Order: sequence, then C-alpha cells, then structure tokens
Amino acid sequence: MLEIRDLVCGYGHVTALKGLTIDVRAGQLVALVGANGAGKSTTLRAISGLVPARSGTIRFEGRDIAGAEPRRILAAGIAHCPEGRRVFPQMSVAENLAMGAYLRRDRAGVAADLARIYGEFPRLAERRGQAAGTLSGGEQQMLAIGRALMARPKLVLFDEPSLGLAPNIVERMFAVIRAICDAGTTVLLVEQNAFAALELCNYAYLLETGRIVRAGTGETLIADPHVRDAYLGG
Amino acid sequence: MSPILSIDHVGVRFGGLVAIADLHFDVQAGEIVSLIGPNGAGKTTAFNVMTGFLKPSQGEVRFRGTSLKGLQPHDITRLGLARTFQRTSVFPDDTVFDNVMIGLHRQGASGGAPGMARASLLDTLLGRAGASEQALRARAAALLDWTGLGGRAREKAGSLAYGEQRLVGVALALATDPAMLLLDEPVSGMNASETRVFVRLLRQIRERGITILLVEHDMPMVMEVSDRIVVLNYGRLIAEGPPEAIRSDPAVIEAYLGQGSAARRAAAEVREAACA
Amino acid sequence: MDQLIQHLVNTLILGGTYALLGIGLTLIFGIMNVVNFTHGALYTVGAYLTYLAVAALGLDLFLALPVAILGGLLLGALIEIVLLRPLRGQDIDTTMLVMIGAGIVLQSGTLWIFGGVAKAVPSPFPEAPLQIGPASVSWLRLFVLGAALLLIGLTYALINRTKLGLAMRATFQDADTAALMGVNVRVIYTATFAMGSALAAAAGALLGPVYVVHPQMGGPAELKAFAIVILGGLGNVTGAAIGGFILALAEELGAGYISSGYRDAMGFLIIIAVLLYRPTGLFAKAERVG
Amino acid sequence: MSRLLHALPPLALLAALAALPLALGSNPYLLNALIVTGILTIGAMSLNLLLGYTGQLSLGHIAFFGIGAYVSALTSLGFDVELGFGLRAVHEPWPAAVGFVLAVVAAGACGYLIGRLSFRVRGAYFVLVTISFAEVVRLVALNWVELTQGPLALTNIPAITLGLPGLGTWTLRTKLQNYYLVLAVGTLCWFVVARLVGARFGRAMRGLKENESLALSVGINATRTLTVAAVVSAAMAGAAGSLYAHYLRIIDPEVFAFTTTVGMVIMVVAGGKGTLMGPVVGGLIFGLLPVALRPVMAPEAQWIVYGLVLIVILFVMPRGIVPGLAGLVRRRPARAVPVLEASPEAPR
Amino acid sequence: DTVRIGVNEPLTGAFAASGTYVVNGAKIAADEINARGGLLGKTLELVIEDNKSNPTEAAAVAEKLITSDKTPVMMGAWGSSLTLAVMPKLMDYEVPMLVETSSSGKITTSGNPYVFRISPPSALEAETFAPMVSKLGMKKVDFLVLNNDFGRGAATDFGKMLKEKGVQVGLTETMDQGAQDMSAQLAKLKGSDSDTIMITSAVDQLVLLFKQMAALGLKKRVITTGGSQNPDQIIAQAGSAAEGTMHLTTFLPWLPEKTPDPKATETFIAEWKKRGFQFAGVTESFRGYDGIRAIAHAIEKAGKAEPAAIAKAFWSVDFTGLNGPIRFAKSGPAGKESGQSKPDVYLIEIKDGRVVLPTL
Ligand SMILES: Nc1ncnc2c1ncn2[C@@H]1O[C@H](COP(=O)(O)OP(=O)(O)OP(=O)(O)O)[C@@H](O)[C@H]1O
Ligand SMILES: Nc1ncnc2c1ncn2[C@@H]1O[C@H](COP(=O)(O)OP(=O)(O)OP(=O)(O)O)[C@@H](O)[C@H]1O
Ligand SMILES: [Mg+2]
Ligand SMILES: [Mg+2]
Repeated sequence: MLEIRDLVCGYGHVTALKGLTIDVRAGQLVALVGANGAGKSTTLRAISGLVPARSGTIRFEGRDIAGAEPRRILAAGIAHCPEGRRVFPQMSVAENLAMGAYLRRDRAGVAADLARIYGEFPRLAERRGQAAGTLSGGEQQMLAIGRALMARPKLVLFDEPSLGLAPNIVERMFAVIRAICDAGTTVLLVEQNAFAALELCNYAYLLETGRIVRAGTGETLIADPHVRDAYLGG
Repeated sequence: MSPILSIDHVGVRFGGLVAIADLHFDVQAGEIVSLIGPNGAGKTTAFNVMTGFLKPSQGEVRFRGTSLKGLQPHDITRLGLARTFQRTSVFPDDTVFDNVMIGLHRQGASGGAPGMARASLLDTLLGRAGASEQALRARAAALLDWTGLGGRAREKAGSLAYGEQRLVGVALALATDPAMLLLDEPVSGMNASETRVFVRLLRQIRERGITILLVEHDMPMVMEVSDRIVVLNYGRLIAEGPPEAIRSDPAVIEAYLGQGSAARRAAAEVREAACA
Repeated sequence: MDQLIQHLVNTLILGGTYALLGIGLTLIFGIMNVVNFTHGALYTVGAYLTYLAVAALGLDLFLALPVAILGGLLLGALIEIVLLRPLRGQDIDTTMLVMIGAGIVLQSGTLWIFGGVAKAVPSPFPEAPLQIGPASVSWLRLFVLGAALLLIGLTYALINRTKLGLAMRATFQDADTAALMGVNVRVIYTATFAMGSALAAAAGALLGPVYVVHPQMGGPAELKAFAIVILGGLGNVTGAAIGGFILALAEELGAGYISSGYRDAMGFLIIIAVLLYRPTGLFAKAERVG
Repeated sequence: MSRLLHALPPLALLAALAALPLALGSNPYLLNALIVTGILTIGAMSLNLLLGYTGQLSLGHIAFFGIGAYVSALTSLGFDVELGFGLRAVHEPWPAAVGFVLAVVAAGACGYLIGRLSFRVRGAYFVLVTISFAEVVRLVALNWVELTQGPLALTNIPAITLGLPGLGTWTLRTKLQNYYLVLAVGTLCWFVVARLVGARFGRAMRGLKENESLALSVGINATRTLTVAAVVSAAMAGAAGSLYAHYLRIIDPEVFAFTTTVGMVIMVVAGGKGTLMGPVVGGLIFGLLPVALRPVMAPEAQWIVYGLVLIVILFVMPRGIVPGLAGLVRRRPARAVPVLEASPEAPR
Repeated sequence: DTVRIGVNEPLTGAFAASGTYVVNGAKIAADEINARGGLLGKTLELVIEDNKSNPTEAAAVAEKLITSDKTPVMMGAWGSSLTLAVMPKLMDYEVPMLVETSSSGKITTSGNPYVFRISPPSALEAETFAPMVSKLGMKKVDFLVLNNDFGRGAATDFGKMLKEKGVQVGLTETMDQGAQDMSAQLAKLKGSDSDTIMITSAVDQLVLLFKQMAALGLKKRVITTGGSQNPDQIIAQAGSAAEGTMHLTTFLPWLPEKTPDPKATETFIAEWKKRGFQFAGVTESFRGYDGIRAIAHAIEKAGKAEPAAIAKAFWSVDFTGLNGPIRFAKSGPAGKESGQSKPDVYLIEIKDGRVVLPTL
C-alpha cells in the first residue's frame, strides 16, 4: 500500500533521512522504532508532505505522492497524528475533532465516528466545550488521537501516541489502534514505548540515524539482542 | 523533622471545574516522591500552584517553613524550589550553553554561590561584572557535562531532538541551585535505555541533597526510583505510600494502572530491581 | 437631560462606525496575527472607490458599495499574495514593517492620483434628520449603523459558524497541523486577508458619504481600529464590536461633560484603565502554563 | 582577539561619523540632516532596547522623546502656571544642560510607570498601552496651554550650554558643535545598551522574550527586568528629545506624532532589531533616504519610493540589514565545514 | 541667469491640498512676471520644496533653500507651527521670508525682523469684524475651534473683541485637526443658549461640521473665520447644510468688481481656470500669487537679489494686492520688528447655494 524507496530529506543543512526504504502492506500495523533523533518523526512528516523529499520516492496505492501538498495526501487517505499533540489551543475539543473531519462530506458517518471517539475517550466527551489549550497534557494527547481518527483514513500515521498518557489509557489506546487496524485501517506507528509497539505490530522497522538497520516481525525484533540492548532497556 | 514542602488543603477551580480538591501531603527533605494519577487529575496544576504560576482557590503551600502565598514564580525559585515543564520548554533561539547561562541568572545576582561577586546593574554598566561572568561560564560548562549535554553546547536548543530538549529543561532547573526539584514527566518521549540514563542522573541529583517530587506516567521508572508515591484522581488524593503498596492498591489499579501489560511489566521490573 | 439623550444616541451611531472600523482588522490582526498597517489605506481606498463609482460612473450609492467591497477584496488578495506570502514564517515585526511600507505606498498613491483636496460622496438619504424625542439622527448614519451591525453579524457567523471560519482559526493557530487536516492553507491566508481588506474598504465606502474623502482619512481611523480590536480581545468579533461602542461612549461623555480638548484622551484613558483591570482585553480567552 | 573583532565595525563607524563633517566641508543642510537623523537614531536605539531585546513593541515611544523635549525646554525657558486650589508653580529659567539632565530623569520616570504596567500587559496589549499613553501625553501637551503654550509652540528655546562652575561656559550654537554633541550622546547610549545586553541582564531579557514561563521558573524577575529596560530606554529617548528641543529651538505637540514612532520602528526593524548596529544603520539609511530622494522626484513619489525601499529591504533581508549582511559574511566559511570535519581524524 | 525665490509649502501630509493651491498661485505670479521680462533683467525662478506638513521638515527645507539653493528670500510655510519652526533659521542666516497664510499672533510679535506677513493674524481679523457685530445683533457666542494655534488664537482674539463689544462669550469647544466626528461637541453646543457659533477650521472639517449640524438639527447663526474656508467647496460638498452660514474671508473672487483691484482679480481667475484648476481653489491660491508679487516688488526695490537688501526693501513695498493694499507696518518689540500687512476682510453668506454679501 505504501512504498518508500531511498528517501532522503532534512532541514536546512541537517540531513535527517539518508536513504530510507520501507513498505507498509494494507491492513497491517507497522511499527517504526528508534532512538531520539533517529528520524522517525521526519519519516512521518515526509509521508504526509510536511517535509519535502530531496530524493527518493513515496508511493501510496501505486501513486507517487512525494512532493504533493498535505491536503492532497490526506484526501488520498493518509491521516497523521503529529508528535507533541499539536491541538488547536484556542478551539474547543469539539471544534478540534471537527477539524479532523474537515475533508469529509458524509455527515452521518462523521456523527457516528464522533460518538465512537467520545465513547472510547469519555474524558473528551466531558470536556467538549473546553478550549483545547487548557486541557491537561494527556487529555490533549487523546484529543490528537481522536482527531486523526475522525478523518477515517485508509492509512493512519501515529507519532508517539502514548506520550503523556496514563498507563490504563495507554492500554485503551493500543487496544483502539489494534481495533481500527483489525477493522481494515492500515497503521504506521512510531513509539518510544518500543516493547508495547513491537508486541502489538505485524511488522516492524528499526531506524538509526536516518537509515533502516533492522526489519522483521515484532517478535523477531524483540528477540534481537541489539534491539534489546539499545531500546528495550536490556 | 519538619517537611521541606507541605501542601496544606489546597484547592483549585477553573470556573465550575474543580481541578484540585483539598489536596494535602508533605514531602520530607532528601526524598524522592512521585505524584501520579490519571490524565487530568490535577498533577500539573498542583505544580503550578507550588511554583506560583497559579493562585490556589483555597489552602496554601509552605516550602522550608515559608508560606508561598502571594509569591511570584521568581521569588519561589529564589527560595530554592525549581521545576521543569510537561511540554518541552527551552529558550529555543539560544544555544544550549546560553540556555544554561540564562538559567544561572540568580547565581549572578546577590547571594549567589560562594566566591562569586555580586554583579549589580551598576557593575554591568561599568563593565565590572567580568569576573563573575567567568565563574558563571565555568559553572555552566560543568552543569552541561554533568547532565550529558556537553557535546551539544553549541547547538540551538530549539533544534535538538525531543528527549534532549527535556534534558536541557532539567539542566535549566538545576542551574537555579535548588533545594528541591519538581519534575513534570521528565522521561516522556525517551525510550527505555534513555530512561535508564535519566534515572541515573536523578539519583545523582538526590545524592547532592536535592529533594525531588516527580510526576510521571512511566510506571517502571516511578516504581524504581520513588521512596513514596502520592496518587491523585479527579483532584483528590486517593492513596499514599511506598511503591509496593501503591502497585497493589485496588483503587489505584482501577483508576490508573489498569490490568494490562504495562502494569504487569511495572510489577515485574520492580521485582527484578528488588532481586538485583 | 436632552443633551444626555443626544449624547447616547450619538454613542450608538459613532459606536457603529467604530465597530465597522474594528471588524476588518479583527480578521487580519486578531486572527491572522499580522499587524496590519494597510488597514487605514484600504479604508481610504474603499472611500475613493465609492467616490469614483458615484461621481465618475454615476452609480447609485447602494451599487457603489459592492464595487468598493470587491475592490478591497481584490487589493487585499493582491497584497497577501505579493507581499505576505513570500514572507510567511518570518517574524511578526518583519511583516508589520512590510505592511507599513505598503500603507505608505497606498496612501501616497491616493494623494498622487486624487490630489489633496477632499471629495464628497453625495448621500441618497434625505437631509432632514430623524427626530427621536429631543435627539436627532441622520438617516444616512442610521443606514451605516444597520450595515455595520449586519457586517458584524455576518463576520461573526463566518468565523464561528462555518467550516471556512473553522479552517481560518485552525490555520492561524497552527498552520502545519491545519494542513494535515486537509486545509488549503495558502487559500485560507489569502482569503482571510482579502476578507479583512474588503471589510476595511466597506467601512470606507460606508463612511465616505458620512464624512469627506481625502488621502489622510485613514490615519486616525487606523489608530482607533487598533485600539478597538485590542480592547475587545484579539480575534474576538463581538469583543471588537463592543469595544467600538465603549470607545464611542467614553468619547461622547468625555467631550460632553469633561472637555472636548480631551475627547480622544478619554478614550485612551479608558483603554489604559481597562487593560490594567483585564490585561488581555475585555473578552480574552483562558490560557495555561505547564 | 574575538572581542577586538567585534569592536571593530562600531569603532570604524564611529571614526567615519566623526570624520564625516570634514568630508562634507560643513555643508549646513547636510549637517542639519545628519543631526536630526542622529537624534532620531538615538530614539531608535532606545526603542531597540525594548523591541529588540525584550520583544515588547512600544508604539508610543515618541511619548518619552516628547516628554524629554518638553521638560528640557520648560526647564530652560521657565514657566508660571496655576495648579488650582490657589497653588502656583513658578519656575525661573535654568541652564539648558540642567534641562537635559531633568529630561533624562523625567522620561526615565515615565518609563518606570510604563514598565510597571508591562508587568501585567504584554504583546499587543502592551502596544496599545504605549500608544494610549503617548496620545494622552500629546493631548495634555496640546491642551495645557498655560504650561506648554499648547499648539502655539514653545519658541526661543536656548541652545545647550556646557560648562563647569568656575571654568566658564561654552554654548553649542553652530551645527558642527551640535553634530558632535549628538554623536557623543549617541556613543554613550550605544555603550549603555551594549553593556546592558551583553551580560546577565541581557540574558534575562532574552529569556523573557523567548519563553516567559520558563524564564520566570529559573528565577528571572519579569517586572524588574522589563521595568529596568523600560526606564533605560525611556531615559535615552528623553535625552534624544532634549537634544531635539535645544537644536530646533522650537517644539509643539507635533513632536508626539505617531508617525515619528513609526519612523523609529522602521529604523530598528529594517536595520536589524536586537542587534547593536541595527538601529544605527537603519537610522542612517531611513534618516537620510528622504534627503537623497528630495532633489530627484515629486513629493508624493518620494514617499512611494520610501515605502518601496522599505519593502524591498525586508524581502531581501527579512531580519534586517545588519543580520542579513552578517549572514552573508558568515556563510562563506560555513561552506568549508565538511572539508574541515574530515581532517581531525587524520593525526590520530 | 536667474533670481531665485524659495517656496516652502506642505505638498504631502495633512495640509497637502492647501499647500498645493498656494504653490499653483505662486507659479502664476512667477510666469506673469517672467512674461513681462522678469526681475532685474533676469528670469524669476521658484525653488519649490515640500515640507511634508511637518515642522522639523519645514526647518530642514528652509536650511536647504538658504544654504544649498542660495535663495535670498523665501515664501512659506503655510501653517503657523511650520512657520514658527522656520523662524530661527531666518535669524541664523539673516534671510527674509514672506508669510502668506499663517495666522498665529506669535509670528509677528516675537521679535524676528526677517518676517513679513500678508495674511491677517486673528487679532487683525477680529478688529476688522468688530464693526459688524452690533449690526448682526449677536448677544451670546460659543466657539468651536481647531485645537491648534489657528483655532485657539481665533477663539482668544475674537472672544476678547466680543467682550469689549458687550457680547457674552459662552462655551469654547475644540476639535482635533483631522477629527471626523464632532457630534459630541455639537450636541453640547446644541444644548447651550447662545445665538451664534463661531467656527475656526479648514474647509474639510467645515463641510463635516455643517453636515453633522444638520443631522443633529442644530440651527444657529454660524460664522466661520480664518480665511481657509473655501466657500465653493463647502457649497459643493455640504449642500443645503451650508445654507445661511456666514464666513469671514480675505478675498472676494465671486464679486471681482468689489475687490480692490478688479482687473487683477479677473486676470488671475482667468489664468487659474485656464490652467485647469477648480475655481474653488482661488480663495487659497491668491495668497501664493500675492506673496510672490510682494516679494518681486521687494526685489525690484532692493535692486539686487541679496537677503539684507531685500529685507530692507520689504519695508517700502506698496502696491494693491488682490485683497487690499500690501504695505508692511511694524509689529513686535522695538528694534526687531516684523512686518505685517493689513488685508481686507469680508463677511459673506451662503444663500441658495451661492455666495452673496449679506445686507447688514
Ligand atoms: N525543525 C527542525 N530543524 C532542524 N533540525 C531538525 C528539525 N526537526 C528535526 N530536526 C533534526 O532532525 C533529526 C531527526 O529528527 P526527528 O524529529 O525525525 O527524530 P525522531 O526520531 O522523531 O526523534 P524523537 O524520538 O526525539 O522524536 C534530529 O537530529 C533533529 O535534531
Ligand atoms: N486554565 C485552565 N482552564 C480550564 N481548565 C483547566 C485549566 N488548566 C487545567 N485545567 C483542567 O484541570 C484538570 C487538571 O489538569 P492538569 O494539567 O493538572 O492535569 P494532569 O494531572 O497534569 O494531567 P496529565 O497527566 O494529562 O498531564 C484538567 O482536566 C484540565 O482540563
Ligand atoms: Mg519524533
Ligand atoms: Mg500534566
């Protein structure tokens, strides 16, 4: 479904990705793990068009999307839940969720998805009218996840969704991600909580300084001594 | 022994919303205490009250016996209570080194560390602040080496990766020469091995006699480092005690830990740590 | 007593005028966060366009209004595309300065084209005022008040009730994330600036017949508009409208009962007092740290 | 060594400015333009302290300038006003140099007032407080006719006299003398700003500008820092105002014109805010640009070109002329970095 | 070879319209003089500079005209604060200036012997108006004036004169230059028991005032002063709201036959129209025309284009301008007197959309 070949991109004179190649198959949950600054977020930003590719290709469902505008990529079916929450601080919870469904025209479907998200994260339902900027860190994270799901994408990119969430909410969140994946949405997941991500995924990539150094199923990577040493805390 | 920090029946409301209701607990000097609880329980709000960013609707906070009522954040910092922020918080356009230099602000003023001359506005204008400036630079360099940021000193703080920015935040708080440190989710965004390094730093900080109050959702880490844990839910204290007790407290499991793998793993980690 | 009633009626009318000046700026300054020093010049351009439409094309005032608004819209879009788009992501002071430059060019341009002699736009309304008890009001100004309230209502609805308004607010809070949500950020930037400019031109078009039209008319109007928008809280349309009425009340009563020499001072003193009491304007939004 | 390098451009500029009158052959018109530009540049330098270093835009900065001008003029002219309740304030003329000192003090005191306010209001709200303050002061100058002569202007303001008791006095009448006086005051202000922003106090201002909550949490006292910045900035603007009054020898409430503040903002931002050189370079360019344009085109066209020059400069160098040029100079060695990177490994 | 006269006028900024009128009038005078063979056998050249309606710039322009362009005499600088800013330069360089518009009393009383004024200060205007006060049957007067030297000076001088005549003086309200909404002041005036409102402002604001008075239903006798009213523009722009208002002007272009030099008035107006300017402008431009003519007379009398000689020669200028004899009387402290000419002042009324002389 998503094929990235030899992707190079960066910021100014920093090259964050130095020839990255990954594949995401339809219906799978793929995890991308790696150290701080390895380039995980940059990969997701490149896919969704926020960072221009310097070379290499990104193909989604056979079409080249490298260099397209973010809204075209979203329209093609890729939603992105960005790192660091990035909620719209002066807009209410409900308005933030409405922004998630910005491109959708099916009112009924939107209403149903909204109800589902409020059901998964009752905290958000309680706070529908509150300005998102005044929510607690974890509440904002839930909102960011919910907002990405509102687009009802074919492929959703999660950048550290567990950041700042309470353990029981992390569990719920992973369950939700697994569930949407089982329901047919493809997921590309970036997580610092590598253990949980590897347990959950169908396939995983390990990224180090802009390059893929390992790939395989979650179990394979968990068993890999290099991965254990560096990312799972021994 | 009197507590270094006491939270005395503090309450905070935002309009109709009760963010903290009658919170009451103490921290003893030299402890590492963790403040945990579900998202939106009021942990960050409690930090904001302790450091003067928010005025509580009721109750008061005392630090080393002084009431913090009506004090501004910078006054509180001067008393020796420093904090980090939940969202990454650095001076983005300055280098890491200059960040720490800004953090050493109080040290350049009167009553700084021994051997450091007072640099008044007049001294600054007359160019007499040179000597203390030298001493500050030396301290900044030492602090960066200690926190492991020495190699990044010349980088713009805003372009560092997430985890490193969080370390800069800790370095900034340490630069104020605190007696007590409030850390708001310091390891979020760090992976397990980076967290290990941070725990080591945390222990060193404590060895220097600095008391620590920690807010964190990384349960293995919390269970590992805390002497005591205070649990908050919906702005209320629901449990307080040593890690083992909290881990198995049904109310805490219900409200916060959940039954899943994370909690189980946390328990396992603690067991491992105990064995080692 | 009669004098007080007249002052209160004047307040209503003048407040409408001020609110009208404020709302265009609310979009650009309050929501886009561009310190728009072309506001006064666009106001002037709107007034001259009405003058041209009425005097040169012989149009009716009601037909001239849309012409002026369209002119403002196009000029605003042009300014955004040529001057602001290339500077996206630059410091707010840099864009402010470019707007100052553009304002100087526009204002001197009008002086060059039209000369310094003031022009009058004839009003289609009867000269004899409407008598309300002891107070009188001109029909034209009632029309302006009505139009101002209508435009305020429309702007409010646009920002708070439509999808476009949602996208506008999202874009100026976090453009990258708005783009991720599927918003065409570039179009939103241009559209917002163009709409704000159209509202400035509308204010000029409506007030041209009330006052006289000359190249300097934008200066004082701009200063007042900034005051009104900040007083009401940035980005808050109803706040700006109410700010306009408060300023008008302060000026009317200040001039009427204290000293006309300090008329404008009253307004500014009120502003200082309000900001001391509410440092982020009258209707500001909540913020948090940590 | 690097310190010397840093000091070189300003020293060169100072030398050039000091030598300029010799080159001009004391053309009075150009000297006049240079003096007025110099005075406004001091105003711009003072504005830069607030705008460039604390990030607070004062769009009413002209208030301090005007207060300085009026205080200085009234001190040296004397006045006699009814204060109400049967009180009278009578003041006999004092030397202009005393007026200068009082102008600095009075403007600084107003800066203190505004600085205290800035503890509560920031950003756009600070902008509005400063605009409002300037307008109120202007209206007082306009309406308190007994003291200020209102719109009738204060005329016959004496030139500045320097001197020490017993050593005789020296009145600055000629343009050349005034030019060097402005240059001297300007240099002093430069020095004050350089000292302030270079050390601990400068870091406090930068911290507040970049991330206020964090700055507070490391113990920076926002009120004190902003107040000190505002006082110093206002005092410098007051000094400039005093120079203006004694040089022009007439002032009216027009000195409070909003457009003059805008002119200073242009000098600061186009020159490069938050840099020491910026306001000076911006001040010279935008102070002298009208002089250069005057003979070559129609009056309206002069303004249009002025606006266009402003826009073009910002398009080429969005952060201002000085940072823009500094970037050009610095970029060249940066390209060599990859080569250098490879070499350190070789000796080992 | 030329004789140069510096012209220091506002061509941009708040007073751009008026300054431009004056300059255009000056150009007509210069062309006329050159057509007749110039001055001292040389061509007359006007060096026109824009003072941007800003006092600092006005002083800088004077500096430039005197030191760079070496003009031995100047005309300027429209507004009083502009003229006042220039005056120290006249003392410094000992160059005379003819003041064509400014009305502040200070200009001719502060002891500057290089100033020669042809416009009437408000005290002079009030003095000329005095005989008409009783004929108009004024009992109590309120003032509404611009908050500047021009307006405030008028309120003071007319107020003094009226009190001497036994007329009560009520409110004195002010408005800012450039203010557009005066309804608060007008509401207050509406409430007062005076029979007459005397207004001093420039034409744009007068138009607004008349419109806003009509809107408020304020119907009292209105007399404007100051000579910058431009009645034709008022009629064109304020329409019926201006009906019945009276104006003190210094020129009568509507009734050329009643002016002191009917032939000169007619040729001036004809030339003005020929150049495509609006008739409305002549009430301002004639001052530029007379100003240059007065300077030319002084240069002829001096016999050379040198500042000191011209300054001296101004005292012997004597000819009939478009609004009366131009002859300078001494004004101000002894030994340092400025020159002040005493032009005619007329009271006109707007009736049926036309300018008429009221029958008193
Ligand atoms: N806006 C930026 N400007 C300059 N450099 C950047 C920027 N954003 C990221 N970088 C650099 O690019 C590299 C990759 O960053 P990226 O954010 O993709 O890492 P990451 O793997 O997501 O790390 P983390 O786990 O900390 O989120 C890092 O070295 C980082 O410093
Ligand atoms: N300024 C504010 N206005 C309104 N509500 C607020 C404000 N600040 C905080 N709240 C609310 O108060 C509650 C407590 O927030 P707080 O940030 O203290 O939570 P927290 O315990 O730190 O949560 P997390 O673990 O998610 O960071 C939240 O529900 C939040 O929405
Ligand atoms: Mg990342
Ligand atoms: Mg929190």
